[in-house]
Amino acid sequence: MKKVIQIMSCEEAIKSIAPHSRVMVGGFGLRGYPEDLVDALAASGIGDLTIISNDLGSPGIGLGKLLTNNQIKGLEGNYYNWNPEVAAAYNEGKIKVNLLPQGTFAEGIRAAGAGIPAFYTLASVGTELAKGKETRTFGDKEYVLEYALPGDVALLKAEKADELGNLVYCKSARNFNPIMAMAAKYVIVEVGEIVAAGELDPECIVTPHMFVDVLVLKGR
Amino acid sequence: MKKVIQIMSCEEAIKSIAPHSRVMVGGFGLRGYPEDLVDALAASGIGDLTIISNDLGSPGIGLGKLLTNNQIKGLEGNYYNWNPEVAAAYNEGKIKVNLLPQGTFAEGIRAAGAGIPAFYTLASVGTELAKGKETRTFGDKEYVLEYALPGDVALLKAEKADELGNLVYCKSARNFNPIMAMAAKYVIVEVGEIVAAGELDPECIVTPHMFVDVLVLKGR
Amino acid sequence: MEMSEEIAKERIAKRIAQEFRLTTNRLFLNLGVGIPTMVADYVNNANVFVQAENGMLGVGPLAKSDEEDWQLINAGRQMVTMTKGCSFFDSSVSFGMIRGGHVDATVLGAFEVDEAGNIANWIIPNGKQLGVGGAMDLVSGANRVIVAIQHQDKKGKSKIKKSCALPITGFHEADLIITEYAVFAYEDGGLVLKEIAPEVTLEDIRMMTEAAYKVSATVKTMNVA
Amino acid sequence: MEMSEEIAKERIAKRIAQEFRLTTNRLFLNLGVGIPTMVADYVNNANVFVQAENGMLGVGPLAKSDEEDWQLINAGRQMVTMTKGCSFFDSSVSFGMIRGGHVDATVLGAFEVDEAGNIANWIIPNGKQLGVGGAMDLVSGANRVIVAIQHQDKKGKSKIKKSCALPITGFHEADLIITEYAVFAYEDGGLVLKEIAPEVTLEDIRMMTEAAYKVSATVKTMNVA
Repeated sequence: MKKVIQIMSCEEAIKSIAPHSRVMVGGFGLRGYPEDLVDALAASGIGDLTIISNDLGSPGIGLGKLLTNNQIKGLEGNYYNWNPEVAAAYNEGKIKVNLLPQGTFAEGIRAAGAGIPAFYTLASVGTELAKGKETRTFGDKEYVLEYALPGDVALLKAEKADELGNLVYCKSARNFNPIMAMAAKYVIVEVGEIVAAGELDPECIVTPHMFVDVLVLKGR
Repeated sequence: MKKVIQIMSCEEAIKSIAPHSRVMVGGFGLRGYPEDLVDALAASGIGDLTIISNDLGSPGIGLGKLLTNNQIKGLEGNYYNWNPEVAAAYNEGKIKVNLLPQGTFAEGIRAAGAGIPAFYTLASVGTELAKGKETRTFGDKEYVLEYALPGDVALLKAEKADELGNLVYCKSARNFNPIMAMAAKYVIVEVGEIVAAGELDPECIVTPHMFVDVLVLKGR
Repeated sequence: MEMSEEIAKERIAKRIAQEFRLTTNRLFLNLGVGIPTMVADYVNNANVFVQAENGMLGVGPLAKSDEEDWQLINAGRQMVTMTKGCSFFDSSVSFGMIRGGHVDATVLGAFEVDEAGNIANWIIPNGKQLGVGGAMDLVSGANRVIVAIQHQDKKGKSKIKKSCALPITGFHEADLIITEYAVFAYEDGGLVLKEIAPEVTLEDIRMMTEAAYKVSATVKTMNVA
Repeated sequence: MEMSEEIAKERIAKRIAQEFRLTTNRLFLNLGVGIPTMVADYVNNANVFVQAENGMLGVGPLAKSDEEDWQLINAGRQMVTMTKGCSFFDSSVSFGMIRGGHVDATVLGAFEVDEAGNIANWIIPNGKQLGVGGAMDLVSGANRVIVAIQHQDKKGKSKIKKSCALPITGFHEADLIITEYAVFAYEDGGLVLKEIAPEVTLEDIRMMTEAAYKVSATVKTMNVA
């Protein structure tokens, strides 16, 4: 059971993150990521984190701060070329990296949220990213078995929430946020605005409040 | 490639359905199913169909008409207790039935649309519905392997479309329609209204027009 | 023991509602057809949010005749109402909620349950039924499974069996069994009698129950108000 | 052969655009970073709908300075505009489109391609890169894969190889390879030269191409306008 939705400061919300947690962070290329929450996490110094996110921002910007601060033990994600410090830290053996094709990464997150432990996909078959992975033929094609990617905590960004915790997003800032809301046990969302229950169109709510624990207001 | 969206009569649209086709039909309990299209399909007499739908309406109502007309070779779906003629026809050996848990049925349709050939689920493990199915243990639980459920044609119901073919739905009439739009090769949608492109909020479009071939206006 | 079916069902629904009435946490609840749907009428707690597997979170009370909306039904095809903050989604998202463990509790009717916590509620193999609905997904996916069941069938035979004879919906899935006369919890691999109705004795329950069970050291009188 | 990189890239983008310019069907197109993004500028066909894997269908031209919207980017992090009828969705839906075969064509840059249709475009193992993006999903999922690539590297070595040396993104996935000097199709298990630029001869192409290929009986002059 989730508590009734709680509205907190970033600092308060971040206290739910223990060292060694698997932390999912929404966003793609510095858009749609929870800027204030990430800053608070960086300021907290909480370490040994596994960060599950598409990318790791840029050097010293966004999630990049966590690497600069040595708070990261491992990464599960898709694209770190926007932050060359990731390859450097990986080469030095400072961090582990589970690199996945973007679609496999997205589907693994959705699978975790939807109770699917594993699924098959064509992407990466035969490549270095499929090394050591199980494959299986369906029809005339070979597929690779991929697993659900669950999180302990998710730090997300949405445009607007209602008091219950229902969420809507803005344009391409939606990206991984809705599926991460389903995949993590405890979900903290940074929003621009909180409106009364009933003000969001029930047909247009993207993330039902079933998937949300805490709201923080951006800029507070 | 899909043709530019076509607006047709039901009779014209139904011509794309060949005998022996796998026809997906949206709806749940006579809500959110394409009434005019189903009537046109019943009137056409096209036979040997495999109908992929949650249920089969009621005797002589909605999809029930197709059974009364002997147009059905097989069913893939979830719940036929609302139409006792289904059990009767099955017992007489007139039709084949692939009965699936509702969540497995929904996920199989989504998987077909999303290029996932197979996935694992807890539902039905150890039961009669899992007889002969492959199982596998992940963690400490046993799961059953289930397969994608693709369609040749989908007959769907939406509340409103724009000229491009983007769709929005109404309340619990949404049900299986959005995932069937992804899972069938050719998608025909009965809508109440067609508006100009740009009139639907891009944040609220549920089915992008990538998944839609033909629109028919209900009541025409 | 004589009790009309109507009164029995109402009592079961009311007792189940007590499981949810006082929660100060949000509780996401899926209700099956029959007695379970009646539970919603007695919950009266704004923290309880009803999910319908046909694609809705925040299902309100059954629609009165002037509120009926053809396109707004629950999974039992009853016309329902919306609550503030309700949302709609497709069937794959709905079962993602269920399979993914986001639904806190499901209340289901059953033909039989047994002392292993097995539930039989999807089919009586009499050739007249062919349907499973969301029951298998719900019993395996929901965090807590509450079985709403009359204690005995019309011939007076126990529906709480040593071992289900009918096809099973889910194995070891029942967490709580609530009848008009008793409340059993499934604990440490077996049934434990937790409550009995005011008008019956422990011996009465023993007589009307086929399954083996332990009697809780703190067995209480069931609140049937 | 002397051609500035800028002119070469523009020529490649323009030639690729010809593949889409006349379609009277709707064509759903995903464009990679670099030359592929430039393709959109030359298509001018309202039937072509650009999909961005970060969750948008109906991507418009790059935003001018007064149109810039921080929350509206393509997968290359460029600020873009919306077209009428565009829509937004999450990353799992976006890759459902791609993996599910709903994207008609993808245009991708590459480090190398080879005569088996293999594409190497995700990593140069120099220790400075660690990222794959959507390339593996796109080459395996899109119905038609068009590789936009300069014919030779800066040292004059062919980028159309006998066999890729760099890590492969997808095996046998290239359908069309378009350089500033030539168009190759992958047909019947091998490369076929279909077009050559006006200023080069078949012998020039032979000299600058490492991969084996057949020359089409109907080889044409590439339209470079």
